[in-house]
Amino acid sequence: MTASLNLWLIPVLPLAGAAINGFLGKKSSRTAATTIGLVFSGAAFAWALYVAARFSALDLPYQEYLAHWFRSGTFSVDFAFYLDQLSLVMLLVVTGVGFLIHIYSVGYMWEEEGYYRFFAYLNLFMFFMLMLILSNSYLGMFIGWEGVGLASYLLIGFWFTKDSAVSAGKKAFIVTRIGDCGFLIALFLLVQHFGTLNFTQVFEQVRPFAPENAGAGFLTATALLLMFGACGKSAQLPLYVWLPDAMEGPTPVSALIHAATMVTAGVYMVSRSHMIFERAPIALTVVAVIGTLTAFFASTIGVAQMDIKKVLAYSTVSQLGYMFMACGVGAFSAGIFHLMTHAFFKGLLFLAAGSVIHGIGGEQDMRKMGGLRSYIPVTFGTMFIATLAISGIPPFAGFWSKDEILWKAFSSGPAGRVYWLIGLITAFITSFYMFRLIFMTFFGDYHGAHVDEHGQGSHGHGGDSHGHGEPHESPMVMLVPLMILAFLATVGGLVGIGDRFEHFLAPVFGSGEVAAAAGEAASRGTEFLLMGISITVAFLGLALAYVLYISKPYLPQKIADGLNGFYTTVVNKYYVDEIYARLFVKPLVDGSTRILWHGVDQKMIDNTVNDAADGARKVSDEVRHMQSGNLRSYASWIAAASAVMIAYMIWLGVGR
Amino acid sequence: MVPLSYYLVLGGFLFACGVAGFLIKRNIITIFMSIELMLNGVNLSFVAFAAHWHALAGQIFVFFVMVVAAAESAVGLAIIIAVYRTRETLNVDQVNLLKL
Amino acid sequence: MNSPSLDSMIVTLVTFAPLAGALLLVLLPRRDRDIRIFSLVVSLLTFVLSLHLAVYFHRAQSGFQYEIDKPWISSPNIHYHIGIDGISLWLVILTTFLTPLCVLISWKSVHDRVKEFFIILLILETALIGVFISLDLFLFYFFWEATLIPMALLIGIFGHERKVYAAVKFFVYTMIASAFMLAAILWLYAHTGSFDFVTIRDRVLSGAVPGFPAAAQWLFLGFFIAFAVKVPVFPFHTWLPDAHVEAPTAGSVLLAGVLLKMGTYGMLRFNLGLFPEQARSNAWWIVILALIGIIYGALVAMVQPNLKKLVAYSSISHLGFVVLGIFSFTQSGLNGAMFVMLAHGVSTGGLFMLTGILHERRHTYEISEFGGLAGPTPIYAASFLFILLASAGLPLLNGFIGEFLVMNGAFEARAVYGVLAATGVIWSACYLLWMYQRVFYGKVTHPVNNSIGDMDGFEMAAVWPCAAATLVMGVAPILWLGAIDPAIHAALTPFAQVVSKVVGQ
Amino acid sequence: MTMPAAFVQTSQAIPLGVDYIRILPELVLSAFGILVMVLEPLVDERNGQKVLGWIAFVGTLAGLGSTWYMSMSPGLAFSNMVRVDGFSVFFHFVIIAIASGVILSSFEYMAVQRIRAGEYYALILFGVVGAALMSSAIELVLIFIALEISSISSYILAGFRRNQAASSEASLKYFLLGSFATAFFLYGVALMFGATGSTNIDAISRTLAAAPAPLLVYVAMVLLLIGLGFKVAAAPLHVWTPDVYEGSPAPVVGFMSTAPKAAAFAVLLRVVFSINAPGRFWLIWVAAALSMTLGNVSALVQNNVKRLLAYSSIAHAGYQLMAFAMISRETSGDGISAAMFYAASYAAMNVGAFAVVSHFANAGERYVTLEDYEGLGRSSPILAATLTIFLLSLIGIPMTGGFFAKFYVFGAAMKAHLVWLTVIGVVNSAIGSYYYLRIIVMMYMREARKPAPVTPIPATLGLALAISVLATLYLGILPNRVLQYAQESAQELLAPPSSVPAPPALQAQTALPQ
Amino acid sequence: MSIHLILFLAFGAVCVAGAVNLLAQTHPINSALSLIAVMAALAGEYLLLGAEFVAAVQVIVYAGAIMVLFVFTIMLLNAGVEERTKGSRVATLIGVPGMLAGSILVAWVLLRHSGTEAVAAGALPGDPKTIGQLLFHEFLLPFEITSILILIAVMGAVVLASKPPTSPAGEPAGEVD
Repeated sequence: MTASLNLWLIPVLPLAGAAINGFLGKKSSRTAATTIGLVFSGAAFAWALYVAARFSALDLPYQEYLAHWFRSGTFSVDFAFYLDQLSLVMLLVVTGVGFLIHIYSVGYMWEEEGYYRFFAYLNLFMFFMLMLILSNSYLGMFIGWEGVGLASYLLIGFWFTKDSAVSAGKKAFIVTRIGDCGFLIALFLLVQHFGTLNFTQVFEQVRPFAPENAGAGFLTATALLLMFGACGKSAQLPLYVWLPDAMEGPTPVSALIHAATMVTAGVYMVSRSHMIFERAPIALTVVAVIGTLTAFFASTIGVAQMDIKKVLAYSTVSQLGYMFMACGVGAFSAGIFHLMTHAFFKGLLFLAAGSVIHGIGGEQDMRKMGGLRSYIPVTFGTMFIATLAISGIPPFAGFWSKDEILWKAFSSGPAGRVYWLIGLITAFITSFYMFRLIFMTFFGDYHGAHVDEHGQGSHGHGGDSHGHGEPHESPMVMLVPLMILAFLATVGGLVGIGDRFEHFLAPVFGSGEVAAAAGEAASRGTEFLLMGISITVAFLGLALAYVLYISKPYLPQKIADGLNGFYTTVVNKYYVDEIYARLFVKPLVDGSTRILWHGVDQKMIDNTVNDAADGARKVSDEVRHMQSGNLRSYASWIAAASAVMIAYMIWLGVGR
Repeated sequence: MVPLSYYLVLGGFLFACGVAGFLIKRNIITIFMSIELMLNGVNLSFVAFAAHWHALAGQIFVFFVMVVAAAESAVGLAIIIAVYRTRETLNVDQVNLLKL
Repeated sequence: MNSPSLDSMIVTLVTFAPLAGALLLVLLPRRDRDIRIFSLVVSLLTFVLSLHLAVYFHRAQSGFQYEIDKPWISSPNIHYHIGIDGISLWLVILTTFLTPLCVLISWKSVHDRVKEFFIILLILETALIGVFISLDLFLFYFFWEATLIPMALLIGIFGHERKVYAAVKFFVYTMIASAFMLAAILWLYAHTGSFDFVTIRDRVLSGAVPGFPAAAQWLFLGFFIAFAVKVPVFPFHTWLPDAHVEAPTAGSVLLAGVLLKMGTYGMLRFNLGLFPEQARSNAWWIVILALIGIIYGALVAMVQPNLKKLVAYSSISHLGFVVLGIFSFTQSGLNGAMFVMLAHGVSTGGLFMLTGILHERRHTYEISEFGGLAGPTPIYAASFLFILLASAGLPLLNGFIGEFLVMNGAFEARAVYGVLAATGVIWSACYLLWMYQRVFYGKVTHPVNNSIGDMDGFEMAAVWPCAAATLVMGVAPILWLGAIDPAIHAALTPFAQVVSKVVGQ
Repeated sequence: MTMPAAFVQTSQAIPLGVDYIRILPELVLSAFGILVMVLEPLVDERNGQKVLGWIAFVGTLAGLGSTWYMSMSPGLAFSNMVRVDGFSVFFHFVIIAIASGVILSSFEYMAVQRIRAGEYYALILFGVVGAALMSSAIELVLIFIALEISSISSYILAGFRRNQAASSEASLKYFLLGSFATAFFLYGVALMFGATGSTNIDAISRTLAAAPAPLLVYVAMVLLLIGLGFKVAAAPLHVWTPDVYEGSPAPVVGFMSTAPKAAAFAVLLRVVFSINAPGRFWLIWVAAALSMTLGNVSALVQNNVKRLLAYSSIAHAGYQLMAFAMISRETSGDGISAAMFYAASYAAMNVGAFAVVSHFANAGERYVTLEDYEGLGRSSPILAATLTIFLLSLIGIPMTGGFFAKFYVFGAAMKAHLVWLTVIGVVNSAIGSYYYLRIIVMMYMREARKPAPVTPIPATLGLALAISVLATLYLGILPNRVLQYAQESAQELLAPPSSVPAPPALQAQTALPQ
Repeated sequence: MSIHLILFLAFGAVCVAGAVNLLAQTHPINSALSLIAVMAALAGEYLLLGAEFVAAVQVIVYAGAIMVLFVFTIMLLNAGVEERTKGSRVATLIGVPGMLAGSILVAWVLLRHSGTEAVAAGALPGDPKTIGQLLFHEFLLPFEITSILILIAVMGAVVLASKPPTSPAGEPAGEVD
């Protein structure tokens, strides 16, 4: 093994930042807090770059043992790190985008009180996210897994006086925890069979397994459970509900956690476990189906949303669906590729949206926007690039990765064709609602109120409201990250040209590409054909959006009225939240209160106990009436007792 | 020649009468008398057994019983007087302040 | 290796130091401040002494260490037989660790009958330690009963509104339960002629006890009932919420932190140690009770309007994990159970201190009375969140390791156990976060809450050691497990034999 | 006709010096009793009380000393009427110690209640003579007389607060029922005499060991058990206890709930174990179970502390009776020693408890309800603490004599395979804890609504309390020596009787023609 | 039918009659008188059993001294006819039946025990001399101890029967506490 890289520094640096800001931040000035936050996250990024620089010289996978964590019998877990192409990509994305968003936050959060807290949380998130990426065992991953959940809980609920925000944070934590439950069980299965959770060891032992084509075996079970966990983190059906609500958090948080990094943890985990999934075809199919459905489903909701961040949130969900689809068809590298590009453009979209919101004083409803492009050109430009990227218009990043996925799906056998079709439709819808967003926000004329009534928390966006009328461009510290990301969103996809990215990851997914390789055989012609189709679809979406929101602005209302029932359903996100509330939450709370607590606990058990006590007292009150106080009664008791005793004794004596 | 059992049964009968008296008489003094009756019953059995075993000890016991009875009666009657002082009654059914 | 003389003395020293302190305290004049300082010193001293145990403990070996076996009463043949192994070691230290904190947390909150309070507290500490170190069944029962009165007094004298009800309920409930254990102990004595745990165990396991097979089931139940009520296992738990709600903070801390562990410790030591076969044959329903406890406790906790009740029910849920782990008969499960005991002791102890702090300020535990506290009292809120996360089983904090091991062990024993237990992860998140939201987040609903002060020095000094402990235990559990693992392994050996027997038949 | 059998027997038995040594405590105590009586008219009403008290106390100390001296020369005395062995010495110690404790705790009471001290102390001393003699007598008639001595003196003591209707009523009930029960006992003696031709316990046991017991013996035995069961307040013969304890003066209750009871238990032990009483098992089993349950259950709702303690003493009689259910010879040893130890520790805690009660009750015993005890923990911490210790001992909490006594009794019972009886016992002791706890609750956990005046504790009472506390703790923490002594003397008791002349029955046959 | 038996039956009849009468009479004085009759008759029975001395003492001490004491007390408290109050249901429902059953059983046992074995009149000379011998040798201890008993009795009588002192401060006499 080559000289140590001290990988442990990468997660620990942000942790240190978090600690310092957390403990001392309250006293210290904003500048100090800023410096701490930026320096430590930046240092992590720098170290990640250094690692990347030395990467080629390493023999992979590179592992680094730090310390024992715990041991029980033969089963033991260490603090140790694991670096290969996959984790390198993640590492760079996370630290890079993370660092940018740190910078952006300086501007965005400057006037919040609890500013230091925000940076502490962000750094804490970085720590856990990096643990998740770099750990060499499932349990180490689980540390980060849970930790990012915590960080997102704290950050969503950053404006803790705002009930909606707090509830959203709680919801996010709990819903993801439901997924974690599955994850845990998967881990138990692994421990039971392999006695370890260390990646290398597990995969070593998995390798000999034959794919469980016939029926579901233990690998299928494990894979499905892992996927359930991933569904929680990566907001897939049926556990996606928390992500839209999570938009209650400050926009940088939405950008970092709920677009770029954390939500992709599920994808990372699935691809990390490709060794298992590849041997569990059924599980793979499930992944693909869920991914596809989520992609489509979420996009349809996105169409009808009016809150700018909600639109982005649903688009995130649907993009994550794409990544799952990719994993599902065994095109893990494609999934990761999209993960990366998505990190760029979706991060950018959120930051830009944040800049918009920031610019008009906390307004998020697109109906109150419009015509902003003249006020905030930079924001508009960057956001437009991102939109092009996400809609899959070449040569922007999104195009390459999404197209890769669609192609892989198409070429992965008959079922794949279906995925491809749905994916295509989704692409269409995506480009439609994204341009809808652009048009509603930046074109037309400004519907927002100029007076300074906004802010004051009257519009949800709790803290950052400034008493000024005109929409205004954000400060440089916010725009620079936008530009950088815009650049990445533009060129980021080029690394995928000619499958360079895929080959880079090949050592990890190696055999994973079998299915794809088969596709490779199918002529390049089809690939280009499909490429053409998807581009057309993207432009169709653009066109439709243009028609509806620029040329004939009255149409949408008509259409909405036309299919009113359905429309309202969509606007209300198919009432999924309501259904969940009705199905799970309410019964649980009421049941626990009425049946368990009042019914069982108090009425049944405790009353039994107390009744026993009262019963004893009653009996006592009866018994002591034997003491009537009358002498002759007492004598009678004695006489009767003696009679009985005598009789017994005589019976005994005679019997003998 | 009188069978031993006759004496014993007579003694037993007296004892039983004593018990019965204790149970059914209301007047404290009478109740006390019934106790004496019981003791007499016992005495008779003692003497009878003494004759039966030719053991003079049996008769000695009777003396002791008598002494005890005497002492008891002295104390007992004193107690009865004390009770009468505080309660102005000799009816045992009305001497039931202490109960439950 | 240090001098054997000290080695043989040290456990006794640790055990009776607090008692000695209490006796001295009786003589001290009623100057509250001196009394507080004195008892703090005594408890800290005890803690330091107890650290000696941990430091010089031979982790690798499984048997009892620092053992003393002196005849106490010749007939019945009772010995002063004490000693500790990897299981009891940490429970002793947990006790000595929590007591100083109890002194600190009571520094300001107890102002009436201060002398009595600290006397009782110290006596209680001795009794608690005694329970864990006794290797003689008589001695064990002796200390076991000895814990009752001080705790009952703590609740009854220094408690809140319905203190008497709670105290009497607690006392009579546990007293009746332990009566059965006494009967069982006596049976063992009558048939083995000894109260010595090791002797009895060897006799029993070698099948040298006449009439044992017939009675074993009853004996097992006799012990189990006593422990189950103490733990408390599901249907016997209703005394716990009452006791906690009425108890003073220090009382709750020791009650949840240590007293409940007496039950689980007993199961581990005696129900498994003496009756492996019965333990096996009864495991199925005990495990079911444990699982009910986990889920039921969590669900009921979720809907509690009373902060302290909520924590109390959460204890029921956590202790359910312990019982589950114990009766999974797997290395992982038992290690986990032990670790949960310790973790729960620290974290729940901390939570009770924190609720106590709130009660100091507002004299109520009603959640509805609070809200938005994170604003006025940030430090308090942060500390609360930290310990709460530990209790919610967040990795790198102490709650996680134990629960993970327990669930893993349960899963090993039977998958469905593990699966059901794993749902506990969700529940704990539900009730804890919801509670935290209602208490600390949102706007301040009751103006009076704006003016309540943040934690003061004593309170920090009491709570932060707990927080630190949760972190250390979560990051370096190996320090604890290193000693626990061999002991558990030894405790499980008879089960291997049982299996082989079963196979043999 | 030839020389009657009587002479054959009397030929030996001229009492020697050693005979008197073997009843030395009784002699000493009676001497002091008489001394007190004689001095009573000479001293004046007020502070004379104390003098007499001190004399009586010294008398008990002398009694203890002489007991020790007596223990030097064990053996039979007065032609097999008295046996001095470890057993009787043990009970002498217990009983006389009780007396000294009670006397110490009575000083103040005498003054407060305006009771004429002379008779009081004299009666206590005489009562002790009777009780002590009961424990060493092995001749049923002598036992009967001793029993009467102790009983009659306690009848009188019960009625000592004469201007109190309750007191004289208690006295009357105790007296009438007592004599009633004694009559049964006496009848039992008579029948036993008739069945075996002797009233000497050793002789009887020999005869019964020799031949299968005739039916008459069964009846005799049950009558004896009834008489003694009454004295020890064993259900269902316990009915007198609550009323008498409630009505009698508190210190007297402290006395008669311990000393005569201990003596009666001593006799019961001799009767049950020396005469290996036939067919006793189920009688005692049921009596024990019944006493425990009735006592505990009916105590649950009592509000008068004296009455509550009365019920508790019934319950404790039940626990103690468990020790009598042993039948096999090897377990009997444990049974006896358990019962002995129990008597000792029960004496320690009960005397103490009643000392506190009698002090707190104040003039005319006005404060005896639970409500009066509210907030005692504040108004008089020492009193409350001591009472708490005694109550804990009565509950059976570790480090107290009560705990170990119970533990030992249950252990013995379990050893004799009385599993169910033991279970009943342990459950009972758990339930019983409730009502003792109520007092503790009142003292510490309630604030006084109408505070009862607490007079400062006089030195003598303090001494008495200190002694009983120490005794309670000693028996709880270092019971070893007492236990060993009890066990040894138990073995003595079980040892087959030696050096006893053939029962007159046999001689009579030989001595007489026809 | 020997003379002994006739005498026995005669005295026995008196005893039984007296005992029954004791129960039947409602005025204590009558009960007392019938008790005296019983005792006198018993003295006769003792004579039949050859216990002359016992018989004598029975008449002197028992029928004489003790009963006089009774009568005296009755007069002192001029106890009237007792009214049959219904104080105790237990007595009639449990006590009396129990008593009857018990006594019948015992009687049966007594008969079964000694059957028809007869005792010779004067089989055992209970003359004062022998009795005195026995009393002062074998039964010396009980004999002496009884003195204590009597002492107690005297003292008790004095304490209880004498007029009580004025009740202590603030204590209403006769109050139940």
